[in-house]
Amino acid sequence: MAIPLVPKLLRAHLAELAENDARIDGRQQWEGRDVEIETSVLPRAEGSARVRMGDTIVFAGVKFQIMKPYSDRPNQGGLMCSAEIRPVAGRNWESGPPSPESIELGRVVDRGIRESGCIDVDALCIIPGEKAWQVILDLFAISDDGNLFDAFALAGIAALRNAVVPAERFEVGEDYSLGVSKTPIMCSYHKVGDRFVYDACGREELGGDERIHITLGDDDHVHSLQKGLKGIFSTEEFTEIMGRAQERSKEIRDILDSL
Amino acid sequence: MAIPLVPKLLRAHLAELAENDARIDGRQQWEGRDVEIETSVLPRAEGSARVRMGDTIVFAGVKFQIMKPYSDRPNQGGLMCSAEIRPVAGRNWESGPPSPESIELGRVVDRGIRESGCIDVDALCIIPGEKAWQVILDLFAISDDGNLFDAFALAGIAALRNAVVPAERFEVGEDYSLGVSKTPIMCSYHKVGDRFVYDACGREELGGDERIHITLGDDDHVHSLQKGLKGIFSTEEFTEIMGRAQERSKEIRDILDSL
Amino acid sequence: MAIPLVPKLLRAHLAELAENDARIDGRQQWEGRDVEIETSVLPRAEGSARVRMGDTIVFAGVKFQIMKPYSDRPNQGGLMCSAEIRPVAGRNWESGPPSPESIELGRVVDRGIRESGCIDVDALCIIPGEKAWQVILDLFAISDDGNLFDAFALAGIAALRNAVVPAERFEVGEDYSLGVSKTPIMCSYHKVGDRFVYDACGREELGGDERIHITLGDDDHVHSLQKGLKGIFSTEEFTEIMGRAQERSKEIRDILDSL
Amino acid sequence: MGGYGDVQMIDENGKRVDGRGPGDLRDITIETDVVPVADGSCRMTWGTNEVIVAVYGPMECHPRKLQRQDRAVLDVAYNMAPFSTTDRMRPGFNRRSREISKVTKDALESVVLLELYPRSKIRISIEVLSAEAGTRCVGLTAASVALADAGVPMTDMVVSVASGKINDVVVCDLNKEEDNYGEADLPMGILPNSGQLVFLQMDGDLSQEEFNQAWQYNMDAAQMIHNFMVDSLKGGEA
Amino acid sequence: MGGYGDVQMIDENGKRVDGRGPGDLRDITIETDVVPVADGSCRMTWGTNEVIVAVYGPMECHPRKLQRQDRAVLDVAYNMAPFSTTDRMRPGFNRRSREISKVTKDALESVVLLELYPRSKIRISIEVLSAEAGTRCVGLTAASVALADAGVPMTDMVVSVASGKINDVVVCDLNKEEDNYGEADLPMGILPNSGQLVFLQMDGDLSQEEFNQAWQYNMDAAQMIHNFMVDSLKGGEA
Amino acid sequence: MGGYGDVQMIDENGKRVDGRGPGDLRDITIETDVVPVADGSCRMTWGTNEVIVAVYGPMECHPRKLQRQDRAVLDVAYNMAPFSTTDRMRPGFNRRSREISKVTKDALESVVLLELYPRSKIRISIEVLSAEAGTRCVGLTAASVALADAGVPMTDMVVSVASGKINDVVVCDLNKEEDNYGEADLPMGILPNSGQLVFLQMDGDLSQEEFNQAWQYNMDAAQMIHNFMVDSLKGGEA
Repeated sequence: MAIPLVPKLLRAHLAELAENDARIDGRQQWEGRDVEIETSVLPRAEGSARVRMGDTIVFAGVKFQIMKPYSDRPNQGGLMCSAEIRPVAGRNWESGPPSPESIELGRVVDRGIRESGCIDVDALCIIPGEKAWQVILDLFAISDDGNLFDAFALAGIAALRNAVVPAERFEVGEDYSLGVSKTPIMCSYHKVGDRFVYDACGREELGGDERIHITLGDDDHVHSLQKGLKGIFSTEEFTEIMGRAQERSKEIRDILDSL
Repeated sequence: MAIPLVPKLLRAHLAELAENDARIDGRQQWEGRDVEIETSVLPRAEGSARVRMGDTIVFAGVKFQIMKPYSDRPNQGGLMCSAEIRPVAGRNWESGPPSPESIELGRVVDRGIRESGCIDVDALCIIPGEKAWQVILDLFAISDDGNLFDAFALAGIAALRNAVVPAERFEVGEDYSLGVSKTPIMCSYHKVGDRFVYDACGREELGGDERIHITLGDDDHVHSLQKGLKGIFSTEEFTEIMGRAQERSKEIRDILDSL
Repeated sequence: MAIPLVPKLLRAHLAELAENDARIDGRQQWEGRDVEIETSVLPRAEGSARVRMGDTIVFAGVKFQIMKPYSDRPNQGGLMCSAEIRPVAGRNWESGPPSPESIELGRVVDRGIRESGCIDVDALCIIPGEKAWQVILDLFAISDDGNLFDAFALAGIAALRNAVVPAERFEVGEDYSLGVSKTPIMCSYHKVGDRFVYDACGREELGGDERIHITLGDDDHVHSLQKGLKGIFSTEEFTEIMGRAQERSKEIRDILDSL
Repeated sequence: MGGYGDVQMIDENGKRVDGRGPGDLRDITIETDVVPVADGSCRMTWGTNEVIVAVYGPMECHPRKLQRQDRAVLDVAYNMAPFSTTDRMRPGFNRRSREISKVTKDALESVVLLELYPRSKIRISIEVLSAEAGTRCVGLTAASVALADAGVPMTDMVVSVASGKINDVVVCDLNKEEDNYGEADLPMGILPNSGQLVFLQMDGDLSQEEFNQAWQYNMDAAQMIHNFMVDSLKGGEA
Repeated sequence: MGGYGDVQMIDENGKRVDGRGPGDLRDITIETDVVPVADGSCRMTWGTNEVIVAVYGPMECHPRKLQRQDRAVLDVAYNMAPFSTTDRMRPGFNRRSREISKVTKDALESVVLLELYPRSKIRISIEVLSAEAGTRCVGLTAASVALADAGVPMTDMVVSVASGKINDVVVCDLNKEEDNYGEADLPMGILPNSGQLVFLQMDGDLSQEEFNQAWQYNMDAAQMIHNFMVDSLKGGEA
Repeated sequence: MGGYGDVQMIDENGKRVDGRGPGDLRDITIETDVVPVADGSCRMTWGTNEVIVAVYGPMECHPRKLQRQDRAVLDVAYNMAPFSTTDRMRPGFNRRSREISKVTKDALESVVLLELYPRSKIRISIEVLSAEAGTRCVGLTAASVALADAGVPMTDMVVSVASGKINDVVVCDLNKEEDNYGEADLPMGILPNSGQLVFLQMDGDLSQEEFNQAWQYNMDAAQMIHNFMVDSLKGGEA
């Protein structure tokens, strides 16, 4: 992503809005945009989801490959999570090797899903030491109007829950649903005009400072954290955010469960 | 290849010549440059050819490797065709990763040879499912004065016809000639001064518009087509070119057969 | 390494010093900087050394891997030598793919060690045709104040002499010292102010011309030579340098033997 | 082309495996404005192909060395998403995508009024989300719609479609199975108003007669597809 | 995190495998001026971690496109030397190093007075010579010391340390064995004078209660490490 | 060097496998003007080595950052064509080619009057079409001829040749078989008019005495090769 010349005017405007407890698109400080989730949207993927949060749109697709288990874990398959943000998704995303921003995005989403233990890697074993399933989760942005982190994380877990292991095509038995035992949800907060807001839109990201990403499990257990960008925050700020994330993650999980 | 600042003067000059049905090097519209073909010119290659068309000079070399056949085609070997245009060949060719121009060149020549079916990939099998020959055809430009496409295609088929399978060196039997059952010939046409000409020279390419490449087999069957560069053409223009290609490809094939 | 705009002033100053038979840091023409060698300095390496020559500081680390011997040399292991000069080592070293300078550095040091025959590759065989040790010598610069060549070569041979083959960790027997039968020493000479000097410092390299690297074995046998950079020298100049290298290499070898 | 006609794909009534006649197209839908942050966009489904195109610009052209003093340049990237194929496609550079990007760019530069925007760049991203056969045609056609949606002036839109040969029969618009076992593939990029061409490729084996038949199928299909395109830009979904 | 606590790593007296109590740090040494040609440098050992940091600049920023009109940029590279790990680490790009470089840069840019040096660059090279667990914390802490050694003005130094969980017990500063079998890892970058944060990561599984305990361990440890840092900059070795 | 003399390659009469005496060169031919579009070019065969060199320039130097205010730069690329070796050579970057390109550039920059062309670039492409042993010497020598053919002013031409050791005997100009089993290789780049050097490499094992003998062989051979070069530039083929 090219370094945009952050318009000072935008920063000033956002600061003024913050003083009046307002946001650039009319939302409240902790209010998220509408979330739409659709699954089974990609004919060639074994599991898929499309998530829309305002004007941010992403896809997630699950594919399976057969791998040889690592010699120190002969009974386990693998999970690989890869995020791509190609120029289709916005004016500032450029082609070429992955930018530090997109590498961070992919790794943070990956950790949230992986560390929740939602995929039982032992259940992916086909023949111990010989064959196991590798689950590949590809995250793909179509339109970036801010907060790709939460959109990717949500599309990712939705696609995994939607996935069917293609055992017949690989001639190792009958197809079955990939078991997904937990539902990690990421909530992201961005400091805009000197206070944190939830689910920043594109212009808030452009004129904002640091961001904090929290992934919580079903029982409010913390599975991953990441602070990104230049900026300083206090324990008190973090405590408030953590509380908000506990609330919001339950709401999102309910949307997912209601599909 | 760097984008040359196309001299408007050159374009104007070419347009004026075209109006008088003339070309910059004195040729007629459909007249090709003299073609020289020499074979067995590279001591380390198992088949080789050098083609000269005016000041365009290229080499083709054939090497063999032993490959494991693909699991869905256990009785077939493979053909790989690779074109390199290094800075030696002209002022505007630069080092670095292959340019879109050279990728297109390699792929178009490859398709013409491959699709003609001139190499019987079943005959390349040594032990079904275990060992087969991979034929590697390397095209290498020495001097680019226009129309590398036709020069590469011609050198390629000449080198294949010249090739001997090095079975002895690989200890899998006795050496034998690689069977080449067909002789695909590419003819390329470039729009210069608003009309197509055959076998454009370097200055015509520099001041020209789109080009069309046609590969025809022994029986005038079409094996590959490609339109390159910005430009619009009509069905009538194409029909005339196709007719010219039928004539010219026979002449070139005769030169090759007379070697 | 970016091309520095060589200050003409520095060149003029070095030339003036040379006329008075002086050097920028007060040394004599053939005088080297103090040499410090420490071994067993890297806890994760199987052999290691740190060399300091003035303000030039480098590390060498030896690691082992198990390789399959090449089919034409079933009874031999391998030696790989790799040099990295990362931006940590100086203002002018940049990140990115290896520069021509660092490639030359690695290859010249590698040749000196390899060609001396100091490592008996036959002794690295574990099971003929199946398993053998690959010795990997990594050279790593921390501070570049000139003459990385000699510092790398010295750290390299010191680390090899320090190395223990980790047979137990790889479950192929008991650990034992890697045998190093010879002690190749590199001596480098740089033309500064129209005369060669030994062990150039950073400023001498910056304002100097060509350099010559000589690796001599225990018995004054020549194992590798390299002339680097633009410049012309005579047989007489070379003969003098070779004589100096014979003297100096013995001194360095004595330091190493006294550890 | 993959095979040589040893799989029977046309029945005794001249019907193809999916029930189409030789000159019939697969189902096509076209939708615009599907990438909210882009200046123009199009989603096209064609059989089970699904392609999304976003257009950004005209905007400043950087790196500078790509800039042209007298006209805009198109920056076209065709890409297959990793989940778009049966076997996962590894992300990153490949020669096929580079070539398709180049011929698509060549075709579109033939119709966009580049002279109106000197020194600028128009970026066209073609993303294949689901691939069935003929994705380069779907991408080029959808790119035309997205350019029109972005308000970029063109002399005409490009309609792209491919005919081919299976079991020695020339047919229009090969589907995946036909493509796998087919004997030839002739994709063209046609200007529907003049019948002229800006894009042409072909590989396989076609006699001169078969070639003319395939050419004609493409010409006819282009007119039909053009109608869908115009409808979708008028606000309806095709 | 690697495992799930099936290896017993805390004894009946609450002692860890290396004899530490739950809140104890490993041994730390800090030395400055270890890269003679650099503008500032630091060597830090922490357990058997060894990290060297060199600072160059402020200097001209090139390539130009990275230059910022109103401030300096930090160019931070975290790298593991090939001999720093039990299995040799292949040199070159990897995603983990890129991410650590980025979060380290983000943390340091939060404290360096960048506005004092418009259009310039400060280069910070973090080289791990020996890795034991927690190298990103060692690198960030050592980088603070090296910046101070180079005389680069900062609002505060950053102290980085990680707590985690092993055998369901929250402990401070995981060593390598604990890291391999641990259940969570919470590295933080703390400004010791204000208690504020500039760096935060976490992965694994922590209840809210465990999380608060780990947070507190890090806060306390930061004060202790800060003392070592100040001492080393006063000329003594920590 | 590959082996240690266990293959007998010198017979009882001191003759080598190809019939040469210790100080004899392989057959050499030199031809100029072989790349019509280049400013200067040379084709050199030496044994079964075949090398083509093209020279372009002096011309504008880009990228700009390589430009030098007070002189021209040489852009030298040595490359082996994929069909130049018994086992096909994969195209693209490799460390050996990079190093040879660099030392060749260093040698040629020592003789070309670079100061005559400030801010410009002279591009020298060395393409090995067939490799037999000693290709770096053939490339450097042919580059000198191509530069002269292009009319680029030089203080002298560079003649490059290698001597070596086989079966403990010092011989001139190793062929492929001798190179495979030889014990040392000493390539030099010699200015024939002054006897000075601009290029020197060596690897293997040579006593001081053997070294002096190899040096002398090279010096003598350079004079002979120089005659061929001069003849070829006068219009005859060597």
